[in-house]
Amino acid sequence: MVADFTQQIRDKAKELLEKGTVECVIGYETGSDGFSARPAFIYESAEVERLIFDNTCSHNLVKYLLNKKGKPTAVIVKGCDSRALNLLLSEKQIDRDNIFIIGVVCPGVVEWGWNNHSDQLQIRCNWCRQHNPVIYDFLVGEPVTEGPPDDFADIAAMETKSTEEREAFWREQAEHCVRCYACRQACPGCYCIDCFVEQLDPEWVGIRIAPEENLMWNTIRAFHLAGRCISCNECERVCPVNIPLSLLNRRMEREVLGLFDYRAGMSEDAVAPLITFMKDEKLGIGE
Amino acid sequence: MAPAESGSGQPVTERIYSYYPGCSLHATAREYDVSTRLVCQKLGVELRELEDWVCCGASAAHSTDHLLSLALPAHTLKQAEEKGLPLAVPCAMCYSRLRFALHELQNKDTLDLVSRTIGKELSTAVTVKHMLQVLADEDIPLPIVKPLSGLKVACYYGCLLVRPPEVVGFDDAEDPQTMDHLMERLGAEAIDWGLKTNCCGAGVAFARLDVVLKLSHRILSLAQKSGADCVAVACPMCHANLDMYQKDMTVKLGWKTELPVLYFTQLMGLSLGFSPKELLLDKHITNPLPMLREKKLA
Amino acid sequence: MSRIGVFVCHCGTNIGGVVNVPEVVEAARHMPLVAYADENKYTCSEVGQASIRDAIREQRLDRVVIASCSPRMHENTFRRTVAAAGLNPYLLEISNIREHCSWVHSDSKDATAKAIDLVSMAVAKVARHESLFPKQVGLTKRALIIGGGITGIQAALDIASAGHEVVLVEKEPSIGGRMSQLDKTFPTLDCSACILTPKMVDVAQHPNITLLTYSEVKEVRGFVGNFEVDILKKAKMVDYVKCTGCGTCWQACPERIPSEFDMGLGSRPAIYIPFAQAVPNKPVIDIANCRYEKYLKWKETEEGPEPPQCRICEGVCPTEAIDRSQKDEIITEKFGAVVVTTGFKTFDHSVYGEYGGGRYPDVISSLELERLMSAAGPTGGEVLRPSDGSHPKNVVFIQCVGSRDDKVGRPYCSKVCCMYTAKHAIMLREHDSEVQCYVFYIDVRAGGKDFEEFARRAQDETGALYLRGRVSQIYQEGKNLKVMGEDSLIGRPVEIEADLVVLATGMEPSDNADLIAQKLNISYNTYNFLIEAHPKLRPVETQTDGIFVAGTCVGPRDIPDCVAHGGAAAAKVVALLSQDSLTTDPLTSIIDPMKCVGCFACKEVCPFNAIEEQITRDKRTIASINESLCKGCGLCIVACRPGAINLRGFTSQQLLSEVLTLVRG
Amino acid sequence: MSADNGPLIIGFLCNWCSYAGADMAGTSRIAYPANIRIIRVPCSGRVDPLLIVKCFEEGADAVLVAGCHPGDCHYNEGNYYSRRRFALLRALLDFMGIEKERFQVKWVSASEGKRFAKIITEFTEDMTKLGARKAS
Repeated sequence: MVADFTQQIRDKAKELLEKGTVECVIGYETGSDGFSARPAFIYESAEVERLIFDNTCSHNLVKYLLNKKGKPTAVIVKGCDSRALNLLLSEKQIDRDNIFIIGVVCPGVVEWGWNNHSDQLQIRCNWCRQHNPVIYDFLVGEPVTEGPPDDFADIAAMETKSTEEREAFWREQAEHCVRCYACRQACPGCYCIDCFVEQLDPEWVGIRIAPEENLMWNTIRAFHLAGRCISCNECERVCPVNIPLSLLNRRMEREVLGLFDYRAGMSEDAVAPLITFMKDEKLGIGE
Repeated sequence: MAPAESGSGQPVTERIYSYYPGCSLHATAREYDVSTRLVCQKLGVELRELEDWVCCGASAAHSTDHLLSLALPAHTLKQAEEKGLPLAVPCAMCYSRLRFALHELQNKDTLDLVSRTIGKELSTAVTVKHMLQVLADEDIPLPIVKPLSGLKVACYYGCLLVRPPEVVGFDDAEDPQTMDHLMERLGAEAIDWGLKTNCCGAGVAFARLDVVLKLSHRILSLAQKSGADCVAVACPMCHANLDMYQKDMTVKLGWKTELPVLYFTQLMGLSLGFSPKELLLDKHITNPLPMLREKKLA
Repeated sequence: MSRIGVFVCHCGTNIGGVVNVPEVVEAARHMPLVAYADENKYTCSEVGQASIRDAIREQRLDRVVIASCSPRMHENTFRRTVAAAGLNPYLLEISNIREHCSWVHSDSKDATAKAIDLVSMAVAKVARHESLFPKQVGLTKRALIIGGGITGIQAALDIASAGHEVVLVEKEPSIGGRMSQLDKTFPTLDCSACILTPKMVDVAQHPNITLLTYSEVKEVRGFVGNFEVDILKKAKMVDYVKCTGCGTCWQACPERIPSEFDMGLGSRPAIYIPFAQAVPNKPVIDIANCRYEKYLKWKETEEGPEPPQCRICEGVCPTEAIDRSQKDEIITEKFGAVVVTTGFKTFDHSVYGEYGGGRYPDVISSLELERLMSAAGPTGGEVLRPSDGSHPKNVVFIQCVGSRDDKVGRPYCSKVCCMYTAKHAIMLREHDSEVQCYVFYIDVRAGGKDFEEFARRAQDETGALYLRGRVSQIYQEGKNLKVMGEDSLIGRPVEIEADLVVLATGMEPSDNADLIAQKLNISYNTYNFLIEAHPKLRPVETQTDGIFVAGTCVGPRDIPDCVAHGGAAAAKVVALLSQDSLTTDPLTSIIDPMKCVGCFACKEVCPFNAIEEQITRDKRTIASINESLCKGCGLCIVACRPGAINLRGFTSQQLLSEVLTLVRG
Repeated sequence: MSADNGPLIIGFLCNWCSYAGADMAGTSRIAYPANIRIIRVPCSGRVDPLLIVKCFEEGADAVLVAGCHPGDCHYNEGNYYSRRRFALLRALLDFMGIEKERFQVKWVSASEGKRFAKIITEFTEDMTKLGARKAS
């Protein structure tokens, strides 16, 4: 079936490039390790045979659209990736008219290591409720029925710990953090020209790599994604020191869902919860 | 509630209630009890009288001991809760006391205290309905045998059924329509009048009969001036005051006529085909039978 | 390098009695960038201010911290002080060591330590202050007045007489408002129409006033001095150039509709003027009720029975002024200032079930009584009962209906009811000497010139019986009403047989007052009364510059107060429009175009529409601030993840340095 | 200083309501503990969550944000936004091991001097009981 996905993608990419609908198709190809997918940028119809789709196609390619402003581009998106598209559309970072969206009904993506990949699905697929793309021009695969709502068991488990334990847990994580910012680089929601962490005036985060500063970085990044994170979990995947960033993002996701009944990236004209309000809402603040 | 068997010829028995008649209906207001049971049976409303109900505490308890005024209804409410059925209450005073208790038991501390007092864990999940609410349900078809056409009824609700509105949650406290609509469905004419929810004097009769006479006389006079043939009530106390003292009113206040006072269930019973005898219409002090005969209803 | 001067005030003993001022001064001398520190007995005195000016010059200070009372008290005073010494007035920071320190703490040691902290925070903040310069913008010297009641009329006349153009927008076919519905006015018993109509005519004839009746404000854009307003002119179906107001049409029209002006007690035709003295004295066609318009509507679908065609008005009009081709039209006009005078309506008493909930025809509101008393009213000035047209003899008045009553959500006093009821009692007696009035009241509030005397007159001369207490119930008994109440002064229930009951219904804002407020970006309270900028000191201004409010849309008030209020608003408008340019507050947001990513989260949250789109030279669409609209709230800054926006006077750097000064000590 | 004199509480007060409310506590001479350090901001909506996190990162024991009551904002809507932001921030801080109690958001009007003093008194007492933060 997945082989069929690959063929459909190649055919569509070929058609788009030949007709001149787009200048570039952003998709996946087999990486130099020979088994895992990596992003591919196809400019010539002759090159479309490089494109593949299988369960190692993990990257959220929407991120690359930020470098394609003003250029007609096609992009291949899974369910979670497609939510990132809506996010960027609603935040006016990309122009719908310039983008051709090839949506793929996601079969789930697997973990891989340095020299092989397992059959083990990535954790994001456990809680994923968006295998079907929410926005596309061309759909590959038959839409599937999504599972029951997420129970956020991982968050609940974390919350059974005492405040001290949680404090210690995150301090420990912060000690590992090397501030490589891979999380930010992979995240489709992080596109600031000048990220707060690198600003010197005001110096929100000290330049030293110390646990307090690292914690500040991770806390504020989570807050900047509150109501915007589309749960692709690329940040956690790319973290070289395995900080469980999904816990932070999903804690916010659960709160946003509970308080505002809102999931980020579900439509291109949605208004994010922190830039709107309802007069009579009760949020347990100031009451 | 089990769905009705179709085609079994049995009346629809979806409507099952726990029944709390209260003291009056076992004594002075037996005609209310009897007519209620007859009407319910006819309409397929099943009443299951609670086995161990106690006095609601009306008049006495809440003016002497607050906790007692909650514990007494709580005992009855607990039984209804155990049965898992909504509770139907024909007496307006009982209804008032039960609703008051439910209202106050919303407070967690009060609930704990009362639970300890009656020795049982209470919840406030019970639905308490007045019999008028139960029977005025427009989804219940009325198999009318004898329409009450030509009968002008002054529907009198009294105060306890409708006040305080935030506690009893029954219709509009100033101009309720529940009984009026019911009477019109029975073919009677419900007159528009202004004392539907005024006080009849209630239990003050024991201490200050003059007050009760004055208040009840005002109600009867306006009903009569407004053209009513009779007054329909939903409360044993209202009934007693309005029915019993008409002679005294004649002596003390110059009340020149007689105005029958009937339970709304008796009027329902009449139109559903029961005889005045079955409905104990001969039990009233102010005899309604001459009027009913004149209207060809008895 | 900055040279900061710190001046610590003793404020007599207010500060010095608790805080060890010399210790604070000594500590300040050692704070970073502080070149000079001193103390004053009273900094705000001329001596104190002079010492600051001298120190700035002598010590070559370029920034100043004054540790004294709340900045809400003297910030502007001290800005002038430093400006007088040649510094930019915004290079000043006030440290609040009185209200927030010496007045709330008694332990000298704690208070001194806290004062030192507060001063060091201010020093850290002032070091990052920049010179700021207010900007000048031009303005349109025209005023818009929304609502043509007595308040709006007064404001329009005053502004126009000062030489500025005025557009007066009124949603009804005539100006005049509620006052035109009244019969007489208290306490002088002047005929309302006699004193109002000359003013209405003045409005119509004033060369500087453009009157737009049957019109509504749809949208407002812009800012003080430069508003752009869309006004909907509803189709009148009558050509006002041709129409002479002869009245032939409205006399000929066969349709009868309950008259809004007569509170439904009389009727009017479908082509109508609301009342005889209407301005303009030309009719409009009520499209919803006109027979021919109904026919045209039917013609579109041909559903239901065919209504009659009529067009009588067209036939009788001697000047062929009926123009059915008119359509609703939206015009856009520019203004420098807006005055909102949308007035009030009376409380709907049908929520009072105990007063019959609107069921009894002879329970009427006081405004209905006004119409019954008016010689131009539906009964020609004879007070007749609505039920049977008889003359009422026993009349019961009930005060505070929809006023001072939490139960119906109207806890406020409507202010005018006590007086108009006294007027009614007096007038009824004049109409018919056999009338006996009873007034159930809570208090008689007669605060005003000649008011108390007038209220006494109602009681003493006309024999009106004032009963202190509320009415519990009214019910119909035969032809009359039984009123059951309480006289709380003698502590007994009272029953009165009444022929007529008049409810003193309170004031509430006109329908859609909240919507107008939203369009203008001004605040309103839970009852939809508009909120003034300051209840005492800025009673006709709002939080939005250039928008003024006056009359009963702000709160209940009587006619003289409304006239004064309208005049006050006019004075403010005239002062504004007499300037040739406007100075803007420099404490606004600024955007760093290099950091802006163009997500426009700022635009979503800005309550003042101050964020605009701008295209950079490298073709990026980014946000920019319209500084004339920006109020400096700082909402955009927090919405801006990349930190591209900052707020002058409260920059992120400044707030951060205050925090760091505190936590790092 | 926080070590000897009890908890350090940093308060961000909106200029129009809460700062004026604190002024009112002063004018009415209603005493409260000296642990609070007030930073004036135009609106509670100006308070960047970055500042709050920074306070905690740098070792403050507690943070208070106070603004106008909902519906009374000088800028009409500012506190509605801050209400949402801080609802999320509070959840996040708690999740990361900073007790919910340490971060309070309160609505204080210009006339509520008494209420302001009460809030500070209770907040200080609570923070004294909770003890200094273990961090840093």
